[in-house]
Amino acid sequence: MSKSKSFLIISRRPPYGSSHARDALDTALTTAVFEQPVAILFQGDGVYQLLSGQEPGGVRQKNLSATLSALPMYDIDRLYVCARAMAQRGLDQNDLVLPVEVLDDAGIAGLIRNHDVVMNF
Amino acid sequence: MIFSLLVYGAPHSHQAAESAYRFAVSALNQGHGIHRIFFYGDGVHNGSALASPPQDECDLPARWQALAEQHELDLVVCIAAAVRRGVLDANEALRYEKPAHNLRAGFELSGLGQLAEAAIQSDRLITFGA
Amino acid sequence: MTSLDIDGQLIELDNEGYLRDLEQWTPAVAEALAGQEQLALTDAHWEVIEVLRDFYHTFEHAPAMRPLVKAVAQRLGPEKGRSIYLMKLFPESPAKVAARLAGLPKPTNCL
Amino acid sequence: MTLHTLNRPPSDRALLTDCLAALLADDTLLLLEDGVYCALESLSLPTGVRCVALAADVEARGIGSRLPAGIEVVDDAGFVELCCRNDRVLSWF
Repeated sequence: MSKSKSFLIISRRPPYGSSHARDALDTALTTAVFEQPVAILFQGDGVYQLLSGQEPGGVRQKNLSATLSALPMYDIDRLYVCARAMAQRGLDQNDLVLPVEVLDDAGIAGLIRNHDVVMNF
Repeated sequence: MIFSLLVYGAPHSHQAAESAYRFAVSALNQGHGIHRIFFYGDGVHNGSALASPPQDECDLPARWQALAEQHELDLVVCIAAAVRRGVLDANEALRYEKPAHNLRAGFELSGLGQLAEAAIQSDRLITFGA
Repeated sequence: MTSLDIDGQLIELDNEGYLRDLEQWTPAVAEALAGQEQLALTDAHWEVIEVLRDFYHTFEHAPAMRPLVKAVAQRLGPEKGRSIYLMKLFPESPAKVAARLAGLPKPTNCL
Repeated sequence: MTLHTLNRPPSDRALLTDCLAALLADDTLLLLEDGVYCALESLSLPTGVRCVALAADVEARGIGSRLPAGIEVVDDAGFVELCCRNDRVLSWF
Protein backbone atom coordinates (compact mmCIF):
# COMPACT_ATOMS: atom_id res chain seq x y z
CA MET A 1 0.00 0.00 0.00
CA SER A 2 1.44 3.34 -1.00
CA LYS A 3 0.19 5.54 1.83
CA SER A 4 1.14 4.95 5.43
CA LYS A 5 -0.52 6.27 8.55
CA SER A 6 0.27 5.85 12.20
CA PHE A 7 -2.43 4.02 14.18
CA LEU A 8 -3.19 4.23 17.89
CA ILE A 9 -5.63 1.70 19.28
CA ILE A 10 -7.09 2.48 22.69
CA SER A 11 -8.36 -0.64 24.41
CA ARG A 12 -10.57 0.27 27.38
CA ARG A 13 -12.60 -2.85 28.14
CA PRO A 14 -11.76 -5.80 30.35
CA PRO A 15 -11.35 -9.22 28.70
CA TYR A 16 -14.07 -11.91 28.39
CA GLY A 17 -17.16 -9.92 29.47
CA SER A 18 -17.66 -8.55 25.95
CA SER A 19 -15.98 -8.87 22.56
CA HIS A 20 -14.46 -5.36 22.68
CA ALA A 21 -11.01 -6.39 23.90
CA ARG A 22 -10.74 -9.18 21.32
CA ASP A 23 -11.93 -6.83 18.55
CA ALA A 24 -9.36 -4.20 19.53
CA LEU A 25 -6.61 -6.80 19.43
CA ASP A 26 -7.75 -8.25 16.08
CA THR A 27 -7.80 -4.73 14.64
CA ALA A 28 -4.25 -4.12 15.89
CA LEU A 29 -2.96 -7.40 14.43
CA THR A 30 -4.64 -6.82 11.07
CA THR A 31 -3.39 -3.25 10.82
CA ALA A 32 0.14 -4.48 11.53
CA VAL A 33 -0.19 -7.15 8.82
CA PHE A 34 -1.03 -4.23 6.50
CA GLU A 35 2.39 -2.88 7.44
CA GLN A 36 1.16 0.23 9.22
CA PRO A 37 2.83 1.37 12.46
CA VAL A 38 0.54 0.48 15.37
CA ALA A 39 0.65 1.46 19.04
CA ILE A 40 -1.78 0.24 21.70
CA LEU A 41 -2.86 2.12 24.82
CA PHE A 42 -4.55 0.10 27.58
CA GLN A 43 -6.76 2.37 29.60
CA GLY A 44 -9.46 1.99 32.27
CA ASP A 45 -10.48 -1.63 32.80
CA GLY A 46 -8.53 -2.45 29.62
CA VAL A 47 -5.40 -2.82 31.79
CA TYR A 48 -6.94 -6.04 33.16
CA GLN A 49 -6.31 -7.61 29.73
CA LEU A 50 -2.61 -7.65 30.57
CA LEU A 51 -2.94 -9.33 33.94
CA SER A 52 -1.01 -12.61 34.16
CA GLY A 53 -2.65 -15.82 35.31
CA GLN A 54 -5.73 -15.74 33.05
CA GLU A 55 -7.37 -19.16 32.60
CA PRO A 56 -10.56 -18.65 30.61
CA GLY A 57 -11.18 -22.33 29.80
CA GLY A 58 -14.02 -22.43 32.31
CA VAL A 59 -15.87 -19.65 30.49
CA ARG A 60 -15.15 -21.36 27.15
CA GLN A 61 -13.12 -18.55 25.70
CA LYS A 62 -9.65 -18.29 24.27
CA ASN A 63 -6.93 -16.77 26.42
CA LEU A 64 -6.71 -13.11 25.44
CA SER A 65 -3.39 -12.63 27.21
CA ALA A 66 -1.94 -15.47 25.10
CA THR A 67 -2.84 -13.60 21.92
CA LEU A 68 -1.51 -10.37 23.45
CA SER A 69 1.80 -12.14 23.98
CA ALA A 70 2.02 -12.49 20.18
CA LEU A 71 2.16 -8.71 19.66
CA PRO A 72 5.96 -8.70 19.29
CA MET A 73 5.59 -11.32 16.50
CA TYR A 74 3.58 -8.69 14.62
CA ASP A 75 6.20 -6.01 15.37
CA ILE A 76 3.79 -4.20 17.65
CA ASP A 77 6.12 -3.13 20.42
CA ARG A 78 4.81 0.28 21.40
CA LEU A 79 2.48 -0.69 24.25
CA TYR A 80 1.29 1.89 26.75
CA VAL A 81 -0.80 1.78 29.90
CA CYS A 82 -2.58 4.61 31.66
CA ALA A 83 -0.83 5.44 34.97
CA ARG A 84 -4.13 6.34 36.66
CA ALA A 85 -5.73 3.06 35.61
CA MET A 86 -2.81 1.08 37.04
CA ALA A 87 -2.67 3.03 40.30
CA GLN A 88 -6.44 2.85 40.89
CA ARG A 89 -6.29 -0.93 40.51
CA GLY A 90 -3.15 -1.39 42.57
CA LEU A 91 -1.27 -2.87 39.62
CA ASP A 92 2.33 -2.53 38.59
CA GLN A 93 4.51 -3.82 35.77
CA ASN A 94 5.20 -7.11 37.62
CA ASP A 95 1.54 -8.06 37.39
CA LEU A 96 1.50 -7.87 33.59
CA VAL A 97 2.27 -10.38 30.82
CA LEU A 98 4.13 -7.88 28.62
CA PRO A 99 6.49 -4.96 29.16
CA VAL A 100 4.61 -1.68 28.78
CA GLU A 101 5.32 2.01 29.10
CA VAL A 102 3.30 3.84 31.76
CA LEU A 103 1.91 7.20 30.65
CA ASP A 104 0.38 10.00 32.72
CA ASP A 105 -2.52 12.11 31.41
CA ALA A 106 -0.27 14.58 29.62
CA GLY A 107 1.59 11.68 28.00
CA ILE A 108 -1.68 10.16 26.77
CA ALA A 109 -2.94 13.47 25.38
CA GLY A 110 0.36 13.86 23.53
CA LEU A 111 0.19 10.28 22.26
CA ILE A 112 -3.24 10.92 20.72
CA ARG A 113 -1.97 14.04 18.96
CA ASN A 114 0.98 12.10 17.57
CA HIS A 115 -1.10 9.56 15.64
CA ASP A 116 -3.01 9.96 12.40
CA VAL A 117 -5.76 7.46 13.21
CA VAL A 118 -6.96 6.79 16.75
CA MET A 119 -9.43 3.96 17.30
CA ASN A 120 -11.14 3.34 20.62
CA PHE A 121 -12.62 -0.01 21.65
CA MET B 1 -13.11 15.39 2.14
CA ILE B 2 -13.20 11.57 2.10
CA PHE B 3 -14.74 9.87 5.12
CA SER B 4 -14.93 6.28 6.25
CA LEU B 5 -17.23 5.21 9.07
CA LEU B 6 -16.87 2.39 11.57
CA VAL B 7 -20.18 1.21 13.02
CA TYR B 8 -20.08 -0.90 16.13
CA GLY B 9 -23.73 -1.07 17.21
CA ALA B 10 -26.62 -3.26 16.06
CA PRO B 11 -29.77 -1.48 14.89
CA HIS B 12 -32.40 -1.19 17.60
CA SER B 13 -30.14 -2.31 20.50
CA HIS B 14 -28.05 0.85 20.33
CA GLN B 15 -28.28 4.29 18.78
CA ALA B 16 -24.81 4.16 17.19
CA ALA B 17 -25.92 2.83 13.81
CA GLU B 18 -28.66 5.47 13.46
CA SER B 19 -26.14 8.21 14.32
CA ALA B 20 -23.80 6.84 11.67
CA TYR B 21 -26.58 6.79 9.09
CA ARG B 22 -27.48 10.44 9.77
CA PHE B 23 -23.80 11.38 9.59
CA ALA B 24 -23.43 9.63 6.23
CA VAL B 25 -26.47 11.41 4.80
CA SER B 26 -25.25 14.77 6.06
CA ALA B 27 -21.73 14.26 4.72
CA LEU B 28 -23.06 13.23 1.29
CA ASN B 29 -25.42 16.23 1.26
CA GLN B 30 -22.42 18.50 1.80
CA GLY B 31 -20.67 16.97 -1.20
CA HIS B 32 -18.14 14.91 0.74
CA GLY B 33 -17.18 11.40 -0.36
CA ILE B 34 -17.59 8.22 1.66
CA HIS B 35 -14.92 5.66 0.90
CA ARG B 36 -16.40 2.85 2.98
CA ILE B 37 -18.74 2.09 5.87
CA PHE B 38 -17.39 -0.80 7.91
CA PHE B 39 -19.68 -2.74 10.25
CA TYR B 40 -17.91 -4.48 13.12
CA GLY B 41 -18.92 -6.24 16.35
CA ASP B 42 -22.69 -6.23 16.80
CA GLY B 43 -22.79 -3.69 13.97
CA VAL B 44 -22.85 -6.66 11.57
CA HIS B 45 -26.61 -6.94 12.20
CA ASN B 46 -27.06 -3.78 10.10
CA GLY B 47 -26.43 -6.08 7.14
CA SER B 48 -29.23 -8.52 7.88
CA ALA B 49 -31.86 -8.99 5.18
CA LEU B 50 -34.23 -10.41 7.78
CA ALA B 51 -34.56 -7.49 10.24
CA SER B 52 -38.29 -6.80 10.45
CA PRO B 53 -39.15 -3.79 12.61
CA PRO B 54 -42.81 -2.68 12.89
CA GLN B 55 -44.00 -0.37 10.06
CA ASP B 56 -43.94 2.71 12.28
CA GLU B 57 -40.29 2.22 13.28
CA CYS B 58 -37.08 2.92 11.40
CA ASP B 59 -35.85 0.04 9.22
CA LEU B 60 -32.17 0.87 9.30
CA PRO B 61 -30.86 -2.06 7.21
CA ALA B 62 -33.30 -1.10 4.43
CA ARG B 63 -32.19 2.54 4.68
CA TRP B 64 -28.52 1.59 4.40
CA GLN B 65 -29.31 -0.46 1.32
CA ALA B 66 -31.24 2.41 -0.31
CA LEU B 67 -28.47 4.91 0.53
CA ALA B 68 -25.87 2.55 -0.89
CA GLU B 69 -27.83 2.15 -4.13
CA GLN B 70 -28.29 5.90 -4.46
CA HIS B 71 -24.64 6.82 -3.81
CA GLU B 72 -22.81 3.58 -4.76
CA LEU B 73 -21.53 3.20 -1.21
CA ASP B 74 -19.18 0.43 -0.16
CA LEU B 75 -20.93 -1.22 2.81
CA VAL B 76 -18.58 -3.84 4.26
CA VAL B 77 -19.56 -6.22 7.05
CA CYS B 78 -16.66 -7.77 8.97
CA ILE B 79 -16.68 -11.40 7.88
CA ALA B 80 -15.29 -12.88 11.09
CA ALA B 81 -17.70 -10.91 13.30
CA ALA B 82 -20.61 -11.67 10.95
CA VAL B 83 -20.29 -15.44 10.56
CA ARG B 84 -19.96 -15.80 14.35
CA ARG B 85 -23.26 -13.92 14.77
CA GLY B 86 -25.11 -15.65 11.96
CA VAL B 87 -24.95 -13.03 9.20
CA LEU B 88 -23.87 -15.01 6.13
CA ASP B 89 -23.81 -14.58 2.38
CA ALA B 90 -24.37 -17.46 -0.03
CA ASN B 91 -20.68 -18.30 -0.17
CA GLU B 92 -20.17 -18.47 3.61
CA ALA B 93 -23.39 -20.46 4.02
CA LEU B 94 -21.82 -22.99 1.68
CA ARG B 95 -18.45 -22.90 3.49
CA TYR B 96 -20.04 -23.50 6.87
CA GLU B 97 -22.73 -25.85 5.54
CA LYS B 98 -25.64 -23.72 6.76
CA PRO B 99 -29.18 -24.05 5.40
CA ALA B 100 -29.71 -20.35 4.58
CA HIS B 101 -28.01 -17.02 4.06
CA ASN B 102 -29.21 -13.57 5.04
CA LEU B 103 -26.79 -10.85 3.98
CA ARG B 104 -28.78 -7.94 2.57
CA ALA B 105 -28.24 -6.75 -1.00
CA GLY B 106 -25.91 -3.77 -1.06
CA PHE B 107 -23.66 -5.19 1.68
CA GLU B 108 -20.63 -7.43 1.30
CA LEU B 109 -18.69 -9.59 3.73
CA SER B 110 -14.98 -8.92 3.87
CA GLY B 111 -12.03 -8.98 6.22
CA LEU B 112 -10.81 -6.55 8.87
CA GLY B 113 -8.14 -5.54 6.40
CA GLN B 114 -10.86 -3.47 4.74
CA LEU B 115 -11.08 -1.39 7.92
CA ALA B 116 -7.33 -0.77 7.92
CA GLU B 117 -7.43 0.06 4.21
CA ALA B 118 -10.35 2.46 4.74
CA ALA B 119 -8.49 4.27 7.52
CA ILE B 120 -5.43 4.62 5.29
CA GLN B 121 -7.29 5.82 2.20
CA SER B 122 -9.70 8.23 3.89
CA ASP B 123 -9.08 11.70 5.29
CA ARG B 124 -11.06 10.85 8.43
CA LEU B 125 -12.30 7.67 10.08
CA ILE B 126 -15.30 8.26 12.34
CA THR B 127 -16.23 5.54 14.85
CA PHE B 128 -19.81 5.13 16.02
CA GLY B 129 -19.21 3.03 19.10
CA ALA B 130 -21.51 0.91 21.23
CA MET C 1 -19.01 -34.75 3.06
CA THR C 2 -15.59 -36.31 2.78
CA SER C 3 -13.60 -38.23 5.30
CA LEU C 4 -10.19 -39.79 5.77
CA ASP C 5 -9.68 -43.42 6.62
CA ILE C 6 -6.68 -43.60 8.96
CA ASP C 7 -6.03 -47.23 9.90
CA GLY C 8 -9.74 -47.93 9.98
CA GLN C 9 -10.62 -44.80 11.95
CA LEU C 10 -12.90 -42.43 10.07
CA ILE C 11 -11.85 -38.76 10.32
CA GLU C 12 -14.57 -36.40 9.12
CA LEU C 13 -13.73 -33.35 7.05
CA ASP C 14 -15.91 -30.38 6.20
CA ASN C 15 -16.65 -29.38 2.60
CA GLU C 16 -13.38 -27.45 2.37
CA GLY C 17 -11.30 -30.30 3.68
CA TYR C 18 -10.75 -29.00 7.23
CA LEU C 19 -11.04 -31.33 10.22
CA ARG C 20 -14.43 -31.16 11.87
CA ASP C 21 -12.89 -32.16 15.19
CA LEU C 22 -9.44 -30.64 15.72
CA GLU C 23 -8.76 -33.14 18.53
CA GLN C 24 -8.51 -35.90 15.91
CA TRP C 25 -5.31 -34.50 14.42
CA THR C 26 -2.32 -36.86 14.31
CA PRO C 27 0.78 -36.86 12.10
CA ALA C 28 -0.91 -39.60 10.04
CA VAL C 29 -3.87 -37.25 9.47
CA ALA C 30 -1.45 -34.56 8.25
CA GLU C 31 0.11 -37.07 5.80
CA ALA C 32 -3.33 -37.97 4.46
CA LEU C 33 -4.38 -34.31 4.11
CA ALA C 34 -1.11 -33.58 2.30
CA GLY C 35 -1.83 -36.48 -0.05
CA GLN C 36 -5.04 -34.70 -1.08
CA GLU C 37 -2.90 -31.71 -2.12
CA GLN C 38 -0.44 -33.94 -3.99
CA LEU C 39 2.17 -33.06 -1.40
CA ALA C 40 4.61 -35.56 0.07
CA LEU C 41 5.67 -34.31 3.49
CA THR C 42 9.41 -34.13 4.01
CA ASP C 43 11.36 -33.11 7.11
CA ALA C 44 11.34 -29.56 5.73
CA HIS C 45 7.53 -29.59 5.74
CA TRP C 46 7.31 -31.16 9.17
CA GLU C 47 9.51 -28.60 10.91
CA VAL C 48 7.27 -25.81 9.59
CA ILE C 49 4.14 -27.69 10.68
CA GLU C 50 5.71 -28.01 14.15
CA VAL C 51 6.39 -24.25 14.27
CA LEU C 52 2.80 -23.61 13.26
CA ARG C 53 1.35 -25.92 15.91
CA ASP C 54 3.60 -24.38 18.57
CA PHE C 55 2.56 -20.88 17.50
CA TYR C 56 -1.09 -21.86 17.77
CA HIS C 57 -0.71 -23.42 21.19
CA THR C 58 1.33 -20.52 22.57
CA PHE C 59 -0.62 -17.61 21.11
CA GLU C 60 -4.04 -19.25 20.60
CA HIS C 61 -4.53 -18.19 17.01
CA ALA C 62 -3.28 -19.27 13.60
CA PRO C 63 -0.76 -16.71 12.32
CA ALA C 64 -1.03 -14.63 9.17
CA MET C 65 1.86 -14.91 6.72
CA ARG C 66 4.06 -12.23 8.27
CA PRO C 67 4.15 -13.53 11.85
CA LEU C 68 4.49 -17.09 10.46
CA VAL C 69 7.62 -16.04 8.58
CA LYS C 70 8.96 -14.41 11.75
CA ALA C 71 8.22 -17.49 13.85
CA VAL C 72 9.94 -19.75 11.30
CA ALA C 73 12.95 -17.41 11.22
CA GLN C 74 13.21 -17.48 15.02
CA ARG C 75 13.01 -21.26 15.24
CA LEU C 76 14.62 -22.50 12.02
CA GLY C 77 16.93 -19.64 11.10
CA PRO C 78 16.79 -16.70 8.68
CA GLU C 79 17.39 -18.91 5.59
CA LYS C 80 14.04 -20.60 6.12
CA GLY C 81 12.24 -17.61 7.58
CA ARG C 82 11.38 -16.21 4.18
CA SER C 83 8.07 -16.27 2.36
CA ILE C 84 9.67 -17.65 -0.82
CA TYR C 85 10.91 -20.68 1.07
CA LEU C 86 7.48 -21.30 2.58
CA MET C 87 5.76 -20.80 -0.79
CA LYS C 88 7.92 -23.57 -2.25
CA LEU C 89 6.98 -25.98 0.52
CA PHE C 90 3.28 -25.10 0.65
CA PRO C 91 2.33 -23.68 -2.75
CA GLU C 92 -0.14 -20.83 -3.24
CA SER C 93 -0.95 -19.86 0.35
CA PRO C 94 1.50 -21.24 2.92
CA ALA C 95 -0.30 -19.85 6.00
CA LYS C 96 -3.55 -21.42 4.81
CA VAL C 97 -2.29 -24.73 3.41
CA ALA C 98 0.10 -25.44 6.27
CA ALA C 99 -2.60 -24.52 8.81
CA ARG C 100 -4.97 -27.11 7.29
CA LEU C 101 -2.31 -29.79 7.42
CA ALA C 102 -1.35 -28.78 10.95
CA GLY C 103 -4.92 -29.24 12.13
CA LEU C 104 -5.57 -25.57 13.00
CA PRO C 105 -9.05 -24.02 12.72
CA LYS C 106 -10.39 -22.99 9.34
CA PRO C 107 -9.38 -19.37 8.69
CA THR C 108 -12.17 -16.77 8.84
CA ASN C 109 -10.95 -15.09 5.63
CA CYS C 110 -10.37 -12.07 7.76
CA LEU C 111 -7.54 -10.37 5.90
CA MET D 1 -6.46 19.34 16.92
CA THR D 2 -8.73 16.47 17.80
CA LEU D 3 -12.50 16.12 17.76
CA HIS D 4 -13.52 13.89 20.67
CA THR D 5 -17.01 12.40 20.64
CA LEU D 6 -18.63 10.93 23.75
CA ASN D 7 -21.87 8.92 23.68
CA ARG D 8 -22.23 7.62 27.25
CA PRO D 9 -24.05 9.30 30.15
CA PRO D 10 -22.07 10.89 33.03
CA SER D 11 -22.74 7.85 35.22
CA ASP D 12 -19.98 6.17 33.21
CA ARG D 13 -17.53 8.11 35.36
CA ALA D 14 -14.34 6.33 34.28
CA LEU D 15 -15.03 7.01 30.60
CA LEU D 16 -15.85 10.68 31.20
CA THR D 17 -12.75 11.14 33.36
CA ASP D 18 -10.44 9.58 30.76
CA CYS D 19 -12.05 11.58 27.98
CA LEU D 20 -11.71 14.90 29.84
CA ALA D 21 -8.10 14.07 30.76
CA ALA D 22 -7.25 13.54 27.08
CA LEU D 23 -8.45 17.01 25.97
CA LEU D 24 -5.88 19.58 24.92
CA ALA D 25 -6.33 23.25 24.05
CA ASP D 26 -7.98 23.69 20.62
CA ASP D 27 -9.68 20.26 20.86
CA THR D 28 -13.46 20.01 20.61
CA LEU D 29 -15.68 17.71 22.65
CA LEU D 30 -18.90 16.67 20.88
CA LEU D 31 -21.56 15.07 23.06
CA LEU D 32 -24.00 12.78 21.26
CA GLU D 33 -26.56 10.06 22.05
CA ASP D 34 -26.63 9.52 25.85
CA GLY D 35 -23.48 11.62 26.06
CA VAL D 36 -25.59 14.80 25.84
CA TYR D 37 -26.54 14.25 29.51
CA CYS D 38 -22.91 15.05 30.37
CA ALA D 39 -23.69 18.62 29.33
CA LEU D 40 -25.95 18.91 32.39
CA GLU D 41 -23.01 18.37 34.74
CA SER D 42 -20.57 21.17 35.34
CA LEU D 43 -17.76 19.71 33.26
CA SER D 44 -14.31 21.01 34.08
CA LEU D 45 -12.85 21.51 30.61
CA PRO D 46 -9.29 22.66 30.01
CA THR D 47 -9.07 26.23 28.70
CA GLY D 48 -9.38 26.50 24.95
CA VAL D 49 -11.60 23.41 24.64
CA ARG D 50 -14.95 23.88 22.97
CA CYS D 51 -17.88 21.70 24.05
CA VAL D 52 -20.83 21.07 21.73
CA ALA D 53 -23.88 18.81 21.85
CA LEU D 54 -25.68 17.21 18.91
CA ALA D 55 -29.04 18.89 18.30
CA ALA D 56 -31.15 15.82 17.48
CA ASP D 57 -29.99 14.05 20.64
CA VAL D 58 -30.58 17.13 22.83
CA GLU D 59 -34.10 17.52 21.44
CA ALA D 60 -34.88 13.81 21.69
CA ARG D 61 -34.10 13.88 25.39
CA GLY D 62 -35.89 17.14 26.16
CA ILE D 63 -32.90 18.84 27.74
CA GLY D 64 -32.51 21.86 25.44
CA SER D 65 -33.70 24.36 28.03
CA ARG D 66 -31.50 22.85 30.72
CA LEU D 67 -28.18 23.19 28.89
CA PRO D 68 -25.70 25.51 30.62
CA ALA D 69 -24.50 28.61 28.77
CA GLY D 70 -21.11 27.27 27.71
CA ILE D 71 -22.53 24.41 25.62
CA GLU D 72 -23.20 25.05 21.94
CA VAL D 73 -25.68 22.94 19.99
CA VAL D 74 -24.74 21.77 16.47
CA ASP D 75 -26.82 19.91 13.91
CA ASP D 76 -25.65 16.92 11.85
CA ALA D 77 -24.07 19.23 9.27
CA GLY D 78 -22.15 20.90 12.09
CA PHE D 79 -20.89 17.49 13.22
CA VAL D 80 -19.55 16.82 9.71
CA GLU D 81 -17.92 20.26 9.61
CA LEU D 82 -16.20 19.62 12.95
CA CYS D 83 -14.78 16.36 11.56
CA CYS D 84 -13.33 18.30 8.63
CA ARG D 85 -11.87 21.04 10.80
CA ASN D 86 -10.02 18.68 13.17
CA ASP D 87 -7.09 16.44 12.27
CA ARG D 88 -8.59 13.27 13.74
CA VAL D 89 -11.76 12.09 15.40
CA LEU D 90 -11.60 10.00 18.56
CA SER D 91 -14.80 8.38 19.83
CA TRP D 92 -15.22 7.62 23.51
CA PHE D 93 -17.86 4.96 24.17
